[in-house]
Amino acid sequence: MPVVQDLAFWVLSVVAIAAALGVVLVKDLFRSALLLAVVFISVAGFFVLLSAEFLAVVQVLIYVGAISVLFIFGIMLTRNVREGNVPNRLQIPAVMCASLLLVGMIAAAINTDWRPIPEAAAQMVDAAQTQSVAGPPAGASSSGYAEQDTGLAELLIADFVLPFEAVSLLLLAALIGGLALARSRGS
Amino acid sequence: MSCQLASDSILYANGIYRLVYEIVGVVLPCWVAYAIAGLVFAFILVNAVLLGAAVITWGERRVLGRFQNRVGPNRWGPFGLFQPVADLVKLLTKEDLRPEGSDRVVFSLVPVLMVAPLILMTAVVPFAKNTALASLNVGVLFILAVSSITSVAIFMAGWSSNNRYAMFGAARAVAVLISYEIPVVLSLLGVVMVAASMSLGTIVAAQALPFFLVQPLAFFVFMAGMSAELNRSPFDVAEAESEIIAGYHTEYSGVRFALIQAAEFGGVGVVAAIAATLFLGGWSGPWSEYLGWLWFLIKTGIIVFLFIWFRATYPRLRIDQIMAFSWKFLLPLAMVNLVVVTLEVFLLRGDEGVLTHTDLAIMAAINLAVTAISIAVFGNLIKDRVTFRTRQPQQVVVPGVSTIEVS
Amino acid sequence: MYGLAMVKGLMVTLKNLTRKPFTIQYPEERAKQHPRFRGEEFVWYEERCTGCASCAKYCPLGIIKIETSPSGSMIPQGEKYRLEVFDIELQRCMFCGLCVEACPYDALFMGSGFEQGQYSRKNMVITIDQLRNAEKHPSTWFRPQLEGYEGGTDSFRRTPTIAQGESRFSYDPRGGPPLGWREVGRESWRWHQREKAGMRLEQGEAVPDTGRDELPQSARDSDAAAD
Amino acid sequence: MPMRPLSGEELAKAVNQEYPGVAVDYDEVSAWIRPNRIHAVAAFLKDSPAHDFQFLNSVSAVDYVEYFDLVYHLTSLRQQSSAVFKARIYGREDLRAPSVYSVWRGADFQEREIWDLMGIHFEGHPNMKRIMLWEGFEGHPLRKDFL
Amino acid sequence: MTIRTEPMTVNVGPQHPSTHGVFRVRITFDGEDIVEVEPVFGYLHRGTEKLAEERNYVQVVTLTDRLDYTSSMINNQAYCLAVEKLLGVEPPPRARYLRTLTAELQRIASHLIAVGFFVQELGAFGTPLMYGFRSRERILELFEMLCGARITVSYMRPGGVFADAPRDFWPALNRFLEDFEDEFAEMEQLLLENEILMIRTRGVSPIPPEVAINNSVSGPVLRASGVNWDWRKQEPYDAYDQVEFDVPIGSNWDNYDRFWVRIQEVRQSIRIIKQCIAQIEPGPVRLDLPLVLRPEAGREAYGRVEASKGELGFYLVSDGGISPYRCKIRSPSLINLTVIERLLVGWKLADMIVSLGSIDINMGEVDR
Amino acid sequence: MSLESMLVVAAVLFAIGLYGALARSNVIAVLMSIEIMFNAVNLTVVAFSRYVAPLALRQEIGSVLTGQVFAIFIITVAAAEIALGLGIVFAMYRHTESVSLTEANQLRH
Repeated sequence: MPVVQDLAFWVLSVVAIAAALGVVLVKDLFRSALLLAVVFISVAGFFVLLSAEFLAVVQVLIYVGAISVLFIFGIMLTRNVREGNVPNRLQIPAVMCASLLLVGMIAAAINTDWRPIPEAAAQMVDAAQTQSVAGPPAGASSSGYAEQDTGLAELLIADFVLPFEAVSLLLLAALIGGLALARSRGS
Repeated sequence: MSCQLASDSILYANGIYRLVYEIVGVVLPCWVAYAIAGLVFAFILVNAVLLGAAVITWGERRVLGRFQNRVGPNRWGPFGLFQPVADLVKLLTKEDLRPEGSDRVVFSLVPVLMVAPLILMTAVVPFAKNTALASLNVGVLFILAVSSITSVAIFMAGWSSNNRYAMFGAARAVAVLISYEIPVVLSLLGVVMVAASMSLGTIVAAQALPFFLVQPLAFFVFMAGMSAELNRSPFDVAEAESEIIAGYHTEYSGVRFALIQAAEFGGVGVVAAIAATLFLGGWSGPWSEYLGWLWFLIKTGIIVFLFIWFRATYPRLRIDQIMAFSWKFLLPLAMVNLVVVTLEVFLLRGDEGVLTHTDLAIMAAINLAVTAISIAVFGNLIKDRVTFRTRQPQQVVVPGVSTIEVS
Repeated sequence: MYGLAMVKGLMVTLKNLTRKPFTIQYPEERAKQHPRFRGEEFVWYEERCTGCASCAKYCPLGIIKIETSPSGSMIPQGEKYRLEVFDIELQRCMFCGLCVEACPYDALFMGSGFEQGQYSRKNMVITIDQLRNAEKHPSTWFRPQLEGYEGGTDSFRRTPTIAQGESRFSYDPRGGPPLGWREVGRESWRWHQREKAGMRLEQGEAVPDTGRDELPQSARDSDAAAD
Repeated sequence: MPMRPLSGEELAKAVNQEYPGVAVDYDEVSAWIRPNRIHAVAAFLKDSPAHDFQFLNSVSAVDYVEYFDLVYHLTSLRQQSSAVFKARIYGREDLRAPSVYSVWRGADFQEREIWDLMGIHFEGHPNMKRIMLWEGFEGHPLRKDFL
Repeated sequence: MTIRTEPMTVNVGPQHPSTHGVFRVRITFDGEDIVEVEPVFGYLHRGTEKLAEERNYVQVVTLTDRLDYTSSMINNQAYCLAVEKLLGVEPPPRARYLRTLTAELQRIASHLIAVGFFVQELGAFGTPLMYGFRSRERILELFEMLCGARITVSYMRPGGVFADAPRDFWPALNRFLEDFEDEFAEMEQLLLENEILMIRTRGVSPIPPEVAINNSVSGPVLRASGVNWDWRKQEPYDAYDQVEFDVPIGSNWDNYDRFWVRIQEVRQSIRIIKQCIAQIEPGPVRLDLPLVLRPEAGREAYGRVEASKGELGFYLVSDGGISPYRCKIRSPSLINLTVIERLLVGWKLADMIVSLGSIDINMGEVDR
Repeated sequence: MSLESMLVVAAVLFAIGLYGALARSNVIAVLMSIEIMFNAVNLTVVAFSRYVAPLALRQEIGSVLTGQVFAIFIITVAAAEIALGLGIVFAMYRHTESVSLTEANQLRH
């Protein structure tokens, strides 16, 4: 249903951009962390629109469930919320830098000929993306398209096994590093 | 003009939804029918959660009363069944208080944010054959993701209340939520692995033998983790009323309190429903075509009763002990379960990739032994950590008095 | 094994789940009330009262207000006084029963009720008229003559109810018709003998029992013997 | 084994042996000591092995209008004996006595209570504030001339 | 993660679910660790000592009921012993047995509440408390049978008790004892070895004996600190020299020991009650004293008992009038609180509540 | 809804994040802005994966999900980065009692 999807897209865009602006502009750091969670949720909505449901769920699980909470924890423990979100002296260069980049990116996005795949193929991609994540939904017969496809899990541990292991190593390093940092010097 | 749902839609499998959609679709345009059918189902879900919460408040108070040799609420209606109504009326007529210095917007948002994830979680639970709103193929993951929103809501409650007890409660609740997420996810991985699907409908169908027999360890970890996430005894530090009044919702009153309370008890119901689906076989049972909802309700009731029973019996752990329990006991158990189940699935699965009934029975036998052994082993491991080294008795001895001492 | 005691605990609570509740539902059911219960409505027998105001003096809170005037009657016995005011300010009463203990003529008794909540403080004063007109169900508190009553008139019901069927002879203040002033008091010749409950002047006059022996003579019987 | 109460005479003798002239009077159960030596006597009674009064039962003050009596009830757990010593403080205003807080911590709240209700200020007590009544309450209610 | 946070001060109480009445502690936390404690009393101060100076000796008995309302029998007993010392009289033997018996019943009731609330504060949702209340209810019923009131008993009088027990009392008491042993065994089974209770209380807030003695701590708290000191043994009053019982003492001095000592004392109380029932003889129960007592002028007496919370002493001074010239109440709850700083500082918020519960204060007695 | 519109939204989010990262002085605010930028990048990757790349990639490695794999890697890295970043913030706060970037001018304390 393209109408519904378009509507959803516009709503999500407005919410995401407004919330993102809120994150960087609101003075109360706690509120800006909450707005950050809103940004995350709307990005998850975008993922659903792009029929990447698995990614959407992961986005909510990790960003909203863990990262936002970590941020809020950090804000709470460092306790300088009300005065917290003050801008520094680089205000004008930052605005200029960001807007220049924005103009450039939008120009590139619009002027480039992306050669998107045809609409019929796009719908098949939708179905394939949906189904190759976790098998076909119960009760529905799987379309022939998805069966030839490699699922996300297989992709991760077959083709992308090296980056996968690298990321695991990174996580481990981060875990140890976090522990080392958070451990107080005395104990 | 009539509308047909595409057969690969996630809503297709839902019988009720399809029925409403097709009937409304006869007279109205398809997108209106789409919305109306959705609203009908949302109405059912919201009512299921809130009514379930009401029934559980009543049931908990009655059963807890009987555990304590009391009667429990029995004035309103037969067996006090209308007690939740009376409570609600009372709470609705209360003055709406907001503490001074609180963050107005955030404070008001919290009750909604507490209830919403529950209703979302219910959306993927099959009450009977083909009745889940959306048989999402990432159902289990969806439940975990949505339930994690609660931690943000709790933080918002604690922060915006401008009360130190609320802050304590929020910090504790979030710490518990984060630590118990991991063992719960790991225990669910085993389930997903055996069922070979993350969709709850498929998991129910895969339970030729209920999974609490196949993976008792996962069931144990899940129940323990979930009672921690729900702030149920013995892990109810977040709203330990003897320590921090009511934790993060200390400052809430009136209808906001009612909503938070509904979220708490509704949470018990929803988690019980999920546990019944994942581990007790959901709606499956004799004549499940027609009586599926009954089996489902009975199994949910059993889990709720278990929660109440634990609450009636156990004192509360301290926050650091709860963390230790999660990281040092539940996490290793969940990992043991994961490794064992992986090996079993790898070895027992036939060529067509399906586990037969016999396979499940073999797994059940092995896993029961593994459960007993690993609980004993890890229990003894943490026992040394948690029990206190007995000091040498050193007392002022007064002669001529017969005494008895702590063993 | 570690965790065994927790399972044991679960079993204990489960066992209790199957038991009958030990609480009772108050307005419909009532707890057993014992004859000595110090209830809130005082029972006063004007015929026995001399207006000496011992009760008022002995009240730790001073909530009893008594006004008397000479009545001109019973001059030979030393003029009986007429009671004009006998107010008991119930809102401050703590039901210690010391007024009853102080009364030398068995005229004042504790009552047996406990349900006299009022909406205004004014109503919390028991006036002399209320005392006169009230149904008289005196408590046996500090009135041993009411306790061991055996046989006698119908107003002394034999109640097998108290303490789950143990009491065979006690008078039940909550039941039966109200008691008249002749039924409740000791004989007038003993009034000044300062024999109070439990304060036997001579050993062996009555044998307090321990529950092991045969029931002793009742106070009533010993009174009769003394006559 | 029953308790052996120390008679006033014994106590007075013992105190006078250590600090001559400090015990000024005695009766059957108690001995009076000079109020300015309370702390020293308390420390002596607690620490000397012959007496060993480790346990302070209670500290009381009695208002006799012309003077106040401070009464200390002591118990020795090892010796199984008890003793009472008193100190007499004359006057009504600005009364002071040395605190035994540093000898027996158990005197903490009791001394504060005496200050609160009787108006005897204990010197050497680290937290000499009112305990039952609020700061700024007029007078000391347990005195005989209060109301 | 140990992250230093700013200390924050929290008023725990006077309206808090578990401060045992209107007790307020101003606590400074660092995270959840307690760094500073300041108890604040007086919310229930009724001036009992002053009131006692304006009542005659018998009327004061009613005041003592209201000190520690969970053990009013024992308060009665302490006061009556003090008055008897003042008068130099001895109650008749039957009265002494009745006093001992009722005091032990009251001790059971009080300890049941103490244990129940202690576990309640550990977070058990009311179940042990309710089991305690179930048995306590029976005891209160016995008291009602005995003296017409359940809490504010005013049963004892200087020179004895006000009246002998009614006939129904003895069989009812026997039945209670039979049932109670089972009920109490159930409670022990539920609590005594419970692992959660163990890890919550073992090793938490220990008070070494020398600290306990120096702080004048008494009662179960002192015994849990390893000092076998019980006034019932050391200075037997009433019928305690006639009965045999053991004194439970702790060896780890911690919260668990305080809880354990109470449980064991209930067992010993049952023993004492049984011996009392076996030994009690018929006889008078009250001395022939006038209603208004006038002790000699200038006499003083310090009467003490081992109350359920600790040493309860009444220091009475007479000026020859009808009311005590001075009535000082040495209340165990207040003085046991002296160790509060030692008990709480360095422990966590959750332990604080439990430790407060383990010393079992009663605000009626702390503030008087 | 098209690829371009999705890219524009992502670009706007990225620019906002960049502004935040440059203009804030509070470390936590900076980290939050960086998260917004990560999310914008994720959005772009998934959008390309949905609209442009799949057919070609499918011929090469047999799946249409490559873009999502990249997104997953980005999420993982972001999680690790936040854990470490906040660890550093706490360490810094512990030593200097401040979370202001302008005051964090020393590598060691």
